[in-house]
Amino acid sequence: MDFSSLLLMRHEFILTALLLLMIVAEIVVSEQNKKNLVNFGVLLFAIHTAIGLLPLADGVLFGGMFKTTVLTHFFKSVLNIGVLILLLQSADWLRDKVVSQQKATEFFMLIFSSLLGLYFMISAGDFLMFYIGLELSTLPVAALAAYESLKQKSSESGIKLILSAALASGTSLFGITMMYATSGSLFFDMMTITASNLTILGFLMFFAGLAFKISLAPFHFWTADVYEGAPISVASYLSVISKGAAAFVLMILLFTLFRPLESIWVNLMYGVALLTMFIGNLFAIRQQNLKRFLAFSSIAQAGFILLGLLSVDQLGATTVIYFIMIYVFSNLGAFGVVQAISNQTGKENIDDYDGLYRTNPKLSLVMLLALFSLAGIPPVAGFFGKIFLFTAAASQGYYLLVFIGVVNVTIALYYYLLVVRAMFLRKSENAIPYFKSKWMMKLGLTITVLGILIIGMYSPLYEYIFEISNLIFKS
Amino acid sequence: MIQGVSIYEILTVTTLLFFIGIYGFITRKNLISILLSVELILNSVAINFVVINKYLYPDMLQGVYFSVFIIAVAAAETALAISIIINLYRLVTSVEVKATETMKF
Amino acid sequence: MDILSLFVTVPVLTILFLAFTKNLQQVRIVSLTGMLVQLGMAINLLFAYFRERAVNTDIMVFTKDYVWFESLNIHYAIGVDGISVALILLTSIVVLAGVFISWKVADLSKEFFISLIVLATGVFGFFISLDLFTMFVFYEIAVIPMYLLIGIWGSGPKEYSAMKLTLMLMGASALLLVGILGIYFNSNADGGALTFNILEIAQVNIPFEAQRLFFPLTFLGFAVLGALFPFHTWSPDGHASAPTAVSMLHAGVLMKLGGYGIFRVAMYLLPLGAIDWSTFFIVLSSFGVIYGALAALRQNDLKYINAYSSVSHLGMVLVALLMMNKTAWNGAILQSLSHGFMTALFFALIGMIYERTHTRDIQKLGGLLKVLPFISATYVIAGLANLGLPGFSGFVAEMNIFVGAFENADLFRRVATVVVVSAIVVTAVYILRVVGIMLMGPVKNEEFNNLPASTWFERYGVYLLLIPIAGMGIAPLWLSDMILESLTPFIARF
Amino acid sequence: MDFTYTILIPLIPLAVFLILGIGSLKIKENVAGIVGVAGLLTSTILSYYTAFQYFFNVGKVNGIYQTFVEQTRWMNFTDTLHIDMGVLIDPISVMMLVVVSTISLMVHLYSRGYMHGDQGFTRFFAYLSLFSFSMYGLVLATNLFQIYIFWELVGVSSFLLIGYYYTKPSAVAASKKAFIVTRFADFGFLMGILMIGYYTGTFDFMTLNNPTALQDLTSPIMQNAGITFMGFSVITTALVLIFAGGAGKSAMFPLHIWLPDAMEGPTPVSALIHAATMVVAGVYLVARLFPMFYFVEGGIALEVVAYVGGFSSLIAALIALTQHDIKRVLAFSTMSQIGYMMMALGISGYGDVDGLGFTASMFHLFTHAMFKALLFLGAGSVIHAVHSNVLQDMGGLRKYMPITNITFLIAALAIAGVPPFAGFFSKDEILAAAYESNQLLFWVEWVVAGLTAFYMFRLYFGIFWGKDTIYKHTPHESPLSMTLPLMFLAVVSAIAGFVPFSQFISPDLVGYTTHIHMNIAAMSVGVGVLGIAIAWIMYKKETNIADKISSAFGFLYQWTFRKFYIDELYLFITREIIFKRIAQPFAWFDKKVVDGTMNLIGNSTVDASKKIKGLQSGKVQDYAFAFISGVVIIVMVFIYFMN
Repeated sequence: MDFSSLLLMRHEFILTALLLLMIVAEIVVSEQNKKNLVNFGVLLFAIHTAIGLLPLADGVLFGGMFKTTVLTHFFKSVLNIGVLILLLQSADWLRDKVVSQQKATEFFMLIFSSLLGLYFMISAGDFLMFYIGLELSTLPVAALAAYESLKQKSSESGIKLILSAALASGTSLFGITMMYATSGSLFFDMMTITASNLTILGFLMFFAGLAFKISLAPFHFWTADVYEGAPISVASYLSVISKGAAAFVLMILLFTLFRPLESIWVNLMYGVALLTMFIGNLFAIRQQNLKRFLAFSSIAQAGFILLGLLSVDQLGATTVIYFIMIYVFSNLGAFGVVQAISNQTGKENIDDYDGLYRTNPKLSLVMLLALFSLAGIPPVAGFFGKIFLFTAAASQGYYLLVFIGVVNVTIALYYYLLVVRAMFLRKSENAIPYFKSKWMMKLGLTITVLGILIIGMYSPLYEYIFEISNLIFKS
Repeated sequence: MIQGVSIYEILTVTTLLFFIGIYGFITRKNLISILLSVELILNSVAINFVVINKYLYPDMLQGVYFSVFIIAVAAAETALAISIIINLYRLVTSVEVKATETMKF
Repeated sequence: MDILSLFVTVPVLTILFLAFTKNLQQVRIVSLTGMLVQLGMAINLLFAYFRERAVNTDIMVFTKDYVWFESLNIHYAIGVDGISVALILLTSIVVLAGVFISWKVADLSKEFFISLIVLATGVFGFFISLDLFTMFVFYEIAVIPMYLLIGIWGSGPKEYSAMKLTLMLMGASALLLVGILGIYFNSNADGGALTFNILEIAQVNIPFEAQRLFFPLTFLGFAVLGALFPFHTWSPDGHASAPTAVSMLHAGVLMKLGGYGIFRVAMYLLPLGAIDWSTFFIVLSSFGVIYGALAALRQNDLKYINAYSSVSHLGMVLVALLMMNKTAWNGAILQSLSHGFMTALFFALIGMIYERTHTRDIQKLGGLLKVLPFISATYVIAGLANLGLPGFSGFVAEMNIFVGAFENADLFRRVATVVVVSAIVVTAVYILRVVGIMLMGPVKNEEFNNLPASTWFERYGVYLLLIPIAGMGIAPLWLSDMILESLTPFIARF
Repeated sequence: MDFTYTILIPLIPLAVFLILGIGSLKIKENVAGIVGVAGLLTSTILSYYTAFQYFFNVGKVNGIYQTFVEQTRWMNFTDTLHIDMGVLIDPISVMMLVVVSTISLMVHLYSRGYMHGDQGFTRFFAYLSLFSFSMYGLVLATNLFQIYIFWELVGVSSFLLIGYYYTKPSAVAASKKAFIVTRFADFGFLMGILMIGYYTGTFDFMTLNNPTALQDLTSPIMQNAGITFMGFSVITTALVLIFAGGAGKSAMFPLHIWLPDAMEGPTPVSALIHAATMVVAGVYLVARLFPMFYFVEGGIALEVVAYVGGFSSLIAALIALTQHDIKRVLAFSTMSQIGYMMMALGISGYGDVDGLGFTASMFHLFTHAMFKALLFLGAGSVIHAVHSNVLQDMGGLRKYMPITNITFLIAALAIAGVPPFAGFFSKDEILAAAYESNQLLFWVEWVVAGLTAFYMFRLYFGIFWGKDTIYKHTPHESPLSMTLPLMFLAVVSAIAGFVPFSQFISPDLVGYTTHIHMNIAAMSVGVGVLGIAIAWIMYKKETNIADKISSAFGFLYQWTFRKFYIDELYLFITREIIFKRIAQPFAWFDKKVVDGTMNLIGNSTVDASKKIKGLQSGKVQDYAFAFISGVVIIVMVFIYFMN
C-alpha cells in the first residue's frame, strides 16, 4: 500500500494534528500564559486554512469509504474559512470569559473534532463513514452547547440538542437499515436504489435525520432553543458551518445516490421548502432575542436552499453551493456583531440595539450589510445567492414556488428591517455606548464584509463552482 | 441464522422496539429514562443491521460492523448526555424534563 | 470607460468620496459636485445621442456588452434610445435639485446624501440596462435606500410608512422576478440560447401561453411602483413621511421606473400577452386616474394631495401604454418626464413650506402668496403645469395621451379615454382648491407674517425644475420627435 | 404680401409679460406701466397696419378675401395629426385683432390710473400682458389645437386676474369658479377636438373649412361622417362638443354661472376680459368653424348654437333686471348680448346675403366690444369714485362726474339700440337675419332688446340720476388717464355702426352690401325706446314704483333676483354630490378598504406568527413528537398517496 495516497486526507490529518497539538499545548503551557493559547489556536487554524487552499488530487481511500474530489476539497476550504472567521470572532470571548475557567483549549478541541466530523461526512463514500462523520460533528457541539456550565440555559440547550440529535440519528439509522435491506450494500457506489416502498420508507427516515441537522421544518424545533442557550460562537457554528455542510451533503446524496428517487424527493423538497420558509419566517417575526431571531432566520434560509435542489443539474448544484458559501459569510457577519456586542455589554435583544448607529456606526454597518445579504438585497452577495436559487427552481418550471419564495423574502425583509430599524431609525437614551473591538474581532468582521460585498458580484467564482459541480453528474 | 425464525419476525420485533423507544422518548418524564429510550431505538437499529446482514447478505459484514460502531457511538452519546444531565442536576437539582423548558416560543 | 457606464461610476465615486468626508460643508460640496458632473454628462449624452442617431439606425445606441455570469448568460449590457436618454436627463436634473433642496439636512448628513445617491445610482443603472438581470439588480438597489431615507429623516409615522413602502415594493418585485425568470426561460423558444438580453429576446417568438402567463406578473411587478390602483397605497403614506428630497426623487424618478419597465420589458417582450391583458389593466388604470383625482379632492395634507395626484397622473401613463399606439406611448413617456419634473417641484415647494410653517395642513395655512411670494408663485405655476396648462410640459404629455388613446375606435377604449380625459376637470378642482385655500385668501396665522424668504439653494433647486417644465411645454418638438422615433421598434412588435 | 410679421403681435406682449412677471417684485409702478402700454401700443399699431393692409390693399383677390397662413410644426402626434403654431390672417381674425388691440390698449391706459398705487401694480400689468398674448394667439390660431392652447391660456389669465385681489375670499372663490367651470366646458371642447382629429384626420382650419370638401361625403375630411353617434354624425357630435367649450368661455346657459362672480376682479379686467374679448372667444370659435357648422349634416349643430344663444340672452336679460351690483348687471348684459351673437351665428346661412347672420354676429361682436368695454370702464370710474359697486349707494353722480356720465350714456344708448349709435346697426342686422330664418328666435330677441334697454337705463338713471345720495367723500371725476379711454371708446361706440361690415366679413369671404331693414328697425327701436321710457318713469326720480312692482311679482322677482337658483343647483351638485357623495367615499374607500387590505395582509402575517407560537413549546418531547409526526406524515404521503 502506498502511504502517499493518505495525503488525500490532508485536511483531516492536519486537523487531527491540530487537535493533538492543542492537547499538548494545554499540558505544556503555564497557567499565566494560558491566554496565549487562544492566539495559538487561531494561528494554527489559520495555517491549516491556508494549507487547505492548496490544490489536492481527486481520489478514493479505504475501498471507497472516503472520497475526495475538487468539489469536496473546495467545500472543505469554505468550511475552513468559515470556522476561521468564527474563531477570530470568538477569540475575545474565549480570552475574556473562558480562559479563566480553564476551558479554552477544550473549545478548540471540540470545534476541531466537530469540523473533522463534517469533513468525513462530506467525503463519505458509504453510510458508515457518513454516520461516523455525522455523530462526530454533532456530539462535540452538544458538549459545546452545554459549555457554560454555570448557566441553566446552556445545559438545557445541550440536553435538548443531544436528545433530539440522538432521536434523529436513530431514525436516520433505521432508514439506513431499510435501504441496506433493499440494496444490499452500504457503499454508495454499490447501492442500487429502486423506487420500492421499503426503499422510499428508508430514504424518508434517513432524510429526516439529515433534515434535523439542516433544521428543515418540521424537524427544526430544537434549533431556536439550542441557539438561544448555547454560547454565541456555538450557535453561530451550528447555524453556519454545520448546517452548510449538511445541506451540501444532502445535495450530493440527492443528486447522486438518490437520483433514482428523484420523482419522490423533488415533491418532498417542494413541500418541505414551503413549510420551512413559512415556519422560519413566521416565527422569526416576533423574536426579541437576537440569537433566537437568527435561529429562525437561518431556518428560513435553509428553506431557500431547497429551491436550488429542485433543479437536478449543474445549475441547481452550483446555485446551492454558491448560496451556502454566501450564507456562511452573511450569517457569520450577523453573529459576529451579536457576539461583539454581547461580549461587551451582555445585551442580546433587538431593543437593546436602539440607536446603535449613532454610537457604533461601524458595527451597525456590518450588521446592516449582513442583514441585507441575508434578506437578499443587491448589491450585496445574498441577493445573488437567492436570485440564482430562484433561477434554478424556475428552470424546472416551479414558478409558483419561486413566487412564494420571493413573498417569503419580503416577509423576511420585514423582520430584518426591524433590526435595521432599531439600529438606524430609533434614537435611545441608553444606547449601547461606543466601544472599540479588538483586532481579531475586527479582522473577522472585515473578512465577512469583504465576502459579503465581493462574492456576489465576482462572477469567476460562480463560474468556477459551476465547472466543478459538473463532477457530481459525471459518473 | 436462527432456525425457525424468519427475518420478518425479527424485523417486527426490532420495529416494535424502535417505536417503544420513541414512545418512551415522548412520554417519560425523567431525562434518564428518555436516554434509556434512545438506547432502545439505537439497539433496534443495531439488531436490524445484524439481522439484515445475516439473513440477506451474509457474504459481507457491512451490517455487523455498522452495529459495532452504533454501539460505540451510543456509548459516547450516553456519556455526554449523562454528564450534561449531571450538570443540570447541579444547577436545578432535578432530572425531570420539566426543568428544561425555560426557553420557548 | 464608455459614455453610459459613467452614469453608474460617477455616483459610486461620489459615494466613496462622501464616505471620507469630515464635515457638513465637505458633504455638500462632494455631493453637489458629483451630481453636477452627472447632469453635465446627461446633457452631453443628449447631444451625443443626437449626433449618434444621425449616423446610427440601431434600436439602441452606445451599446456595450460585458459578460458577467457566463453560464447563465447574464451580461452587463447597456445601451440607450431616445426614451432612456430623456429619462436619464430627468433623473440627473431631479437628483441635482434634490441635493439643492437637501442643503440644510444636518442630522447624519453624510449618510443622507450617500443613501440618496445610492438610490440615484440604481435609477441610472436601471435606465441604461439592456439586460433583464442587471436591470432587476438596479431596480432593487433603487428601492431599498428608501427605507432608511424615510425611516431616519422622515416625519410623522415614518417607521410605519417606510416599512409599508419597502414591503409593498419588495412584494411587487416578487411578481417581477417570476416574470423575468419566465421570460428568461422562454427566451430559447426559437432554439437559441437562454438570454436576459432585451434586444435578443425581442427577436424571439415567445409562445402565447407563456406570454399570457408572464405578462401580468411583469406588468404588476412594475405597476406597483407606478402606483397602479389598487396597489398605490404605499405612495401616499410613503410620500407624506419622506423627507423632501426623497419625496422628490421617489415621485419624480423612482415611480417612473414602473412605467419604463412596463414598456421596455413587459410590453416590448411580451406583446401578445399585452394585447391579451390590456382590457383588464386599462380598466384598473383608467379607474385609477379618476380615483386618484377624486381622492385628492378630499385630502388636507399637501403631500397626500400630491401623492394622489401622482396616482392619477401615473395612471394616465399606464393607460397610455396600454393604448398600443405610438402617439399614446409618446404621451406616456412625456407624461413620465413631465410628471417627474412637476411632482419633484411640488414636493420641493411643499418641503419649503413645511420647513417654515411646520404644517402641511392646508386648512391651517392661508395667504401664503403674501408672505412667501416666491415659493407661492412657483407653487401656482407648478399647479397650473400639473393641471395641464399649455406652455408647460403636462399639456404636451396629456394631449399626446388623449389623441393616442382616441385612436382606438372600439367602445371600451373610447369610454376609458373619456374617463381619463375627464380627469382634467377634477385635477383643476383639486389644484385650485389648494391654491385657493393655502396660497390665496387672508393670512390665517399671525406668525406667518415673518417667515424667512427662500434661500439661494432653494431657488436653484426650483429653477432647475422649472426650466425643463417650461422648456418641454414651449418647444416640445425635438423631445417628442426623439421619443417618437425610438418608438418605431416597439410598434413593430404589435 | 407676407404677413409673417404678425407673429410679433402676440410675441411682444409675451415678452412684456416675462419681463414684468419675473421682475414683479422689483419693477416700479411707473416703469411697469410704461413698458406695458408701450408693448401693447406696438402690437396695436401692427394690428391696425395689418387690418389696413389686409382689407384695403392685399386681402381681396378677385373679390374674394384670401386667407394667409404662416405656420411651423410644434408637435407631431401621428403621421397625419400634428399641432402647428402660426398665424392665420383672414377677415374675422383681422377684425378680432383690431378689437382686441383697441380694447386692450384702452384698458392698459385706463389701468394706469385705476390701479395707481396698488401694491401689485406690476403683477397686474404682467397679467394683462399675458392675457393679451393669449388672446392674440387665440385669434390668430391656424388650427383647432392652437386655438385650444390659447383658449386655456386666456382661461388662466382670466383666473389670475379675477383672483387678483387674492386676499379677498370672494375673489378667490370667483376665480376658482371661473376656471373650473370653463375647464369643465373645455373638457367637451377637447373631446370635440379629439373627435374631429380622429374622424377628419386634421386639425387645420384651412382644410376643415373647405366648403367643397364638406359637402362631399367621400372627401378625406368627411369620409367618416357616416359613422353615427346617438343618431347624429360623429362630426356633428364633435361640433356640439366644441360648441360646449365655446359656451363655457362665452358664458352661455347653463355654463354662465362663473361670469357674474368674475366681476370680483378689478374693473378694467372685467372690461377687457369679461366683456369685450375673452368671453366672445366662443362666438369667434363658432365663427371660425362656421363652414363646418353650416355644412355638416345640414347644420344640426348650428341649430343647437342658435337655441342656446337665444335662450341664454333671454335668461340673462331677465336676471339683469333685478340685480343691484352694477357690475353684475353689466355681466348679465354681456351674457345676453353674447347670446345675441351666438343666436345670429346659429341662424345664419352661407353665401351672399344669406350670410347676414354671420356678418351681423361679427358686427355685433365688434360694436359690443366697444360699448360694453366703455360701460365697464365707466362703471369702474364710478366705483373708483364711490368705493362701492352697489346701485343703492349711488345716485345723482352726473353732477360730480360729467365725462363719465356722457360716455356712459352713449354706451347705454348704443346697447339699447338707439340710432345712430353702433349697437343699433348691428342689432338691426341680427334681428333682420333672425326674422328671415327663425320667427321664434326673432320674437325672443325682440323682447330681449326691450329688456336690455330697460335694465341699462335702470342702471344709468340709478347711477347718475335718481336719489341724491350723500357721500362720505365727495366723488370727483376720474383722472385723465381714465377718462381719455372713455372718451375714445365713446366716439367709437357712436360711429362704429357706419362701418360697412358686410363688405369685409361674410361666411364665404365674398363681400356684399346690406341696408337698413326699416320695418325691423322700427320695431326694435320702438321696443328699445319703450324700455328706456319705463326706466325713465321708474328711476329718473326716486320713486317707489320699482318696489311696488317687485313686491307684486314677489315670487318671480325672487326667482330672477336669485338668478333662477342655478348657482344653488351647481353648489348642490358639487358640494353635496361630488364632494360628499363621491370624493368623500373615495377617500374613505382608499383609506379603509384599499389601504386596509394591505395593512390586513401585514397584520394577519404578524397575527399568524402569534397564533403559531405555541408550536415552539420548549418541551423537547413535543419536538420529538413533531419530528416523528413529520416522518410519519411524509411517509404516509409518499408511500400511500403519491405512489
